[in-house]
Amino acid sequence: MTAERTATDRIAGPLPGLWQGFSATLSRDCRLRFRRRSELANPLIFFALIVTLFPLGLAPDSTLLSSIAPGLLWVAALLSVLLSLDGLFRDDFDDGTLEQLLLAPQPTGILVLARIVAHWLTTGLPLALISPLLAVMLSLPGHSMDVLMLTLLLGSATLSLIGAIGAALTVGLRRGGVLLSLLILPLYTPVLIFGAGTVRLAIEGAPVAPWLALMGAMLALSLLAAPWAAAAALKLSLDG
Amino acid sequence: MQLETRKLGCERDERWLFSDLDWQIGAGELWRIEGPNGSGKTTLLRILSGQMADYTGTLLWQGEPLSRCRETFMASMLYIGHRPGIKRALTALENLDWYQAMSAVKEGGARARRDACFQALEAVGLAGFEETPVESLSAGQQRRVALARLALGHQWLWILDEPFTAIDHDGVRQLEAWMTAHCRAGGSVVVTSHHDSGELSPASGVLRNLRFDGLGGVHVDR
Amino acid sequence: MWPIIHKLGSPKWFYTMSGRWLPFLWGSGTILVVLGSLWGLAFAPPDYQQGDSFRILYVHVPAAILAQSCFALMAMCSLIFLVWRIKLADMVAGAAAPFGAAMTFGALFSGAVWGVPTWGTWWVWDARLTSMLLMLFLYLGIMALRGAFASRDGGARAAAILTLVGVINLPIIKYSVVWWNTLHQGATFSLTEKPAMPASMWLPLLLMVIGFYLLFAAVTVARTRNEIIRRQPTARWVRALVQGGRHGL
Amino acid sequence: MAFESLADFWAMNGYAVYVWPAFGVVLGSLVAFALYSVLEQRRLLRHVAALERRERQRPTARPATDDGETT
Repeated sequence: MTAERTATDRIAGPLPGLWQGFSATLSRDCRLRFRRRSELANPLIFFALIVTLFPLGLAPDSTLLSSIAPGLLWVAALLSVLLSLDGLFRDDFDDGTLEQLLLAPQPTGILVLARIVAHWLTTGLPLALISPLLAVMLSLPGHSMDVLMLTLLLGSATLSLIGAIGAALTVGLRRGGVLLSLLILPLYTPVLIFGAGTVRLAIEGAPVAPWLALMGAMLALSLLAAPWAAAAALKLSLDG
Repeated sequence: MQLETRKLGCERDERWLFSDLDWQIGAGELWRIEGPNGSGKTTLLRILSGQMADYTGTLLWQGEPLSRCRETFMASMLYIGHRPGIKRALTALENLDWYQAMSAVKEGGARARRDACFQALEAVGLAGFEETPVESLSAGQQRRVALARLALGHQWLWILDEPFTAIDHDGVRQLEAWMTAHCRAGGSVVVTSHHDSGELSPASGVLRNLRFDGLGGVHVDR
Repeated sequence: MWPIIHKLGSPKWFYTMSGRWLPFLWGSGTILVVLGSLWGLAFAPPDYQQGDSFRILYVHVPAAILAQSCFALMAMCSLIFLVWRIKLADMVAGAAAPFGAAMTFGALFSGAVWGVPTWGTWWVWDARLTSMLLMLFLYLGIMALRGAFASRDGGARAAAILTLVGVINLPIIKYSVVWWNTLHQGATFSLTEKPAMPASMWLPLLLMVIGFYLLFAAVTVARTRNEIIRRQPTARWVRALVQGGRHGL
Repeated sequence: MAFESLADFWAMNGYAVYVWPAFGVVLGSLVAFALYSVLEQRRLLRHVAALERRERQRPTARPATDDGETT
């Protein structure tokens, strides 16, 4: 262990790569999530539960159900994502890996983005993939299934990104759960409105491309801004 | 190669923990930070390691403000805090491999990275436990996983907050030996410790002290 | 640039300067609001469609305007606080938040009450009211987040970040709510969008709006001054203030 | 004046139940904020004065801090 040599190398030589840091963090996170398989299924179970409860609370009337299906599926997906947010940084905060993440030489925003991508891959993506199954149960017209999946894919990524800001702001607080929902829900409303609205338009047979593009724009905006805001929030959460 | 503070001060909620601290950490120096609880030891370490931007004065890394050379500084600094920074659900090897990926330049790809991790784990006496999930290791062993990062040996400056907690006698001896060797080889160490003496002998010739008096004053060995 | 900011950011300087302005702000604000209320309630002609219920406009509109202006002020202060670390900016943002929340609630309440004679129901998912409701949640979130932190500095920075995220989101929320409203063919009759109000109707409204702004300034300045004292009760100049008895108002 | 009599004014032509509560809540919150901030200032200044008295009575008093100019 010749510190002198390595030290000089570190200063003059190339720095660890951005992509190397991103992919290492992403693969570590996915591995962690798959190691806790029961937690992995939680958002999906919650999603299915809400969708099952609504017909029971209303009526088994397929015209009624199909008219509320877009909104219902979207609200259920949104709540499932919200439920999973609290754990996004909490464990890392407790065991100190969050501290080390912020100390890595790579820009913090990029590493936070890797965590968010891992979160989306294990919550938003599976939600979008199983949504047609539940949509069938709510008699959503078949021709709008692809639009439903597409809006959920785009929208849930936006939800993960915005939610990361809230999770980062509340990670240092002992009881941050309810507060997290209060902070995040107003910010989620545009995604919900455009997501569910686009599916409704698809049912009516109206053109949906502009609204899908708009959802893509929201995703792009949050992709640019949210990781950095979350990184700043994480820094202050560790300070406080 | 040094880290320097000029008129460094830190105020939390209208209370000054310390102020006007002029201090230089040069090559081959081992600094021990002493002081009563709540006097600002950990805060100082967190500022030095670039985690807290909430201070007055300037922090220079090789004569350059820290904010301007964050990347090179973070690549040459290793910080271990109260929390070990180890994922309990992952194995010791997986934990170390992540750190290696974050800090090391790609040299020979994933294979070389794993080899380095194996060697480091062996150096802290965890040979044979590489593939065990950390949560099934003992508290002392878990701490050793974190300390194995020192053996990966990339960083010039080590900042260690209470590294001796939960380690047995032999482990303490070994850690001391590493710290001294690191300094002899031109590295630097900043360490806080509740232990009075014994583990870090002044006879090594590298030890210096920085002492908080708990009333906002700081005394630096010259 | 820096010396000016430093001076503006000095709590002592702010306290002395604002002490001179505060009585004027209180006085003129109160006079304008009282005049505007009397004029609007008693002298403005009734609306040809809504009759005398339209007089709610004289509190609904100023409250709604103030709710938004207050958010804008908080966003500006948050930016200044995060970039230059001027604590005074944070104190202003913290002092303004409850007032903004109260104005948002006031606008919602008066809007709901106004809805009964106009739409025949307490609540309509009208675009304006809905985005107001979401803004109220944002206000509550910012205030709750600030209070949830053990360290004041931590809470201050968290609230600042959330305020900035919120201010980026507000136009998006507003746009989405308007789109949603037209999509669902909701109420087409809006409360306040009226063609060509006569001067006898909009002049009192103007008085009210200016008066609300002045009172908003007064309340924010007064609450900021209180916050300064609360944070530095041991500062020498605060002591001198108490001994000299120059409390100001 | 837009009303015939004072009674008419109070009745607001039947809209009294809507107009007065709306004015009451909004203007009332303005008054509440004004009162509260003034009362709070009194309380704080009394608190500072009490703090100072207590410290003067203690021989080992900590002196007042500097101007506390923290921007």
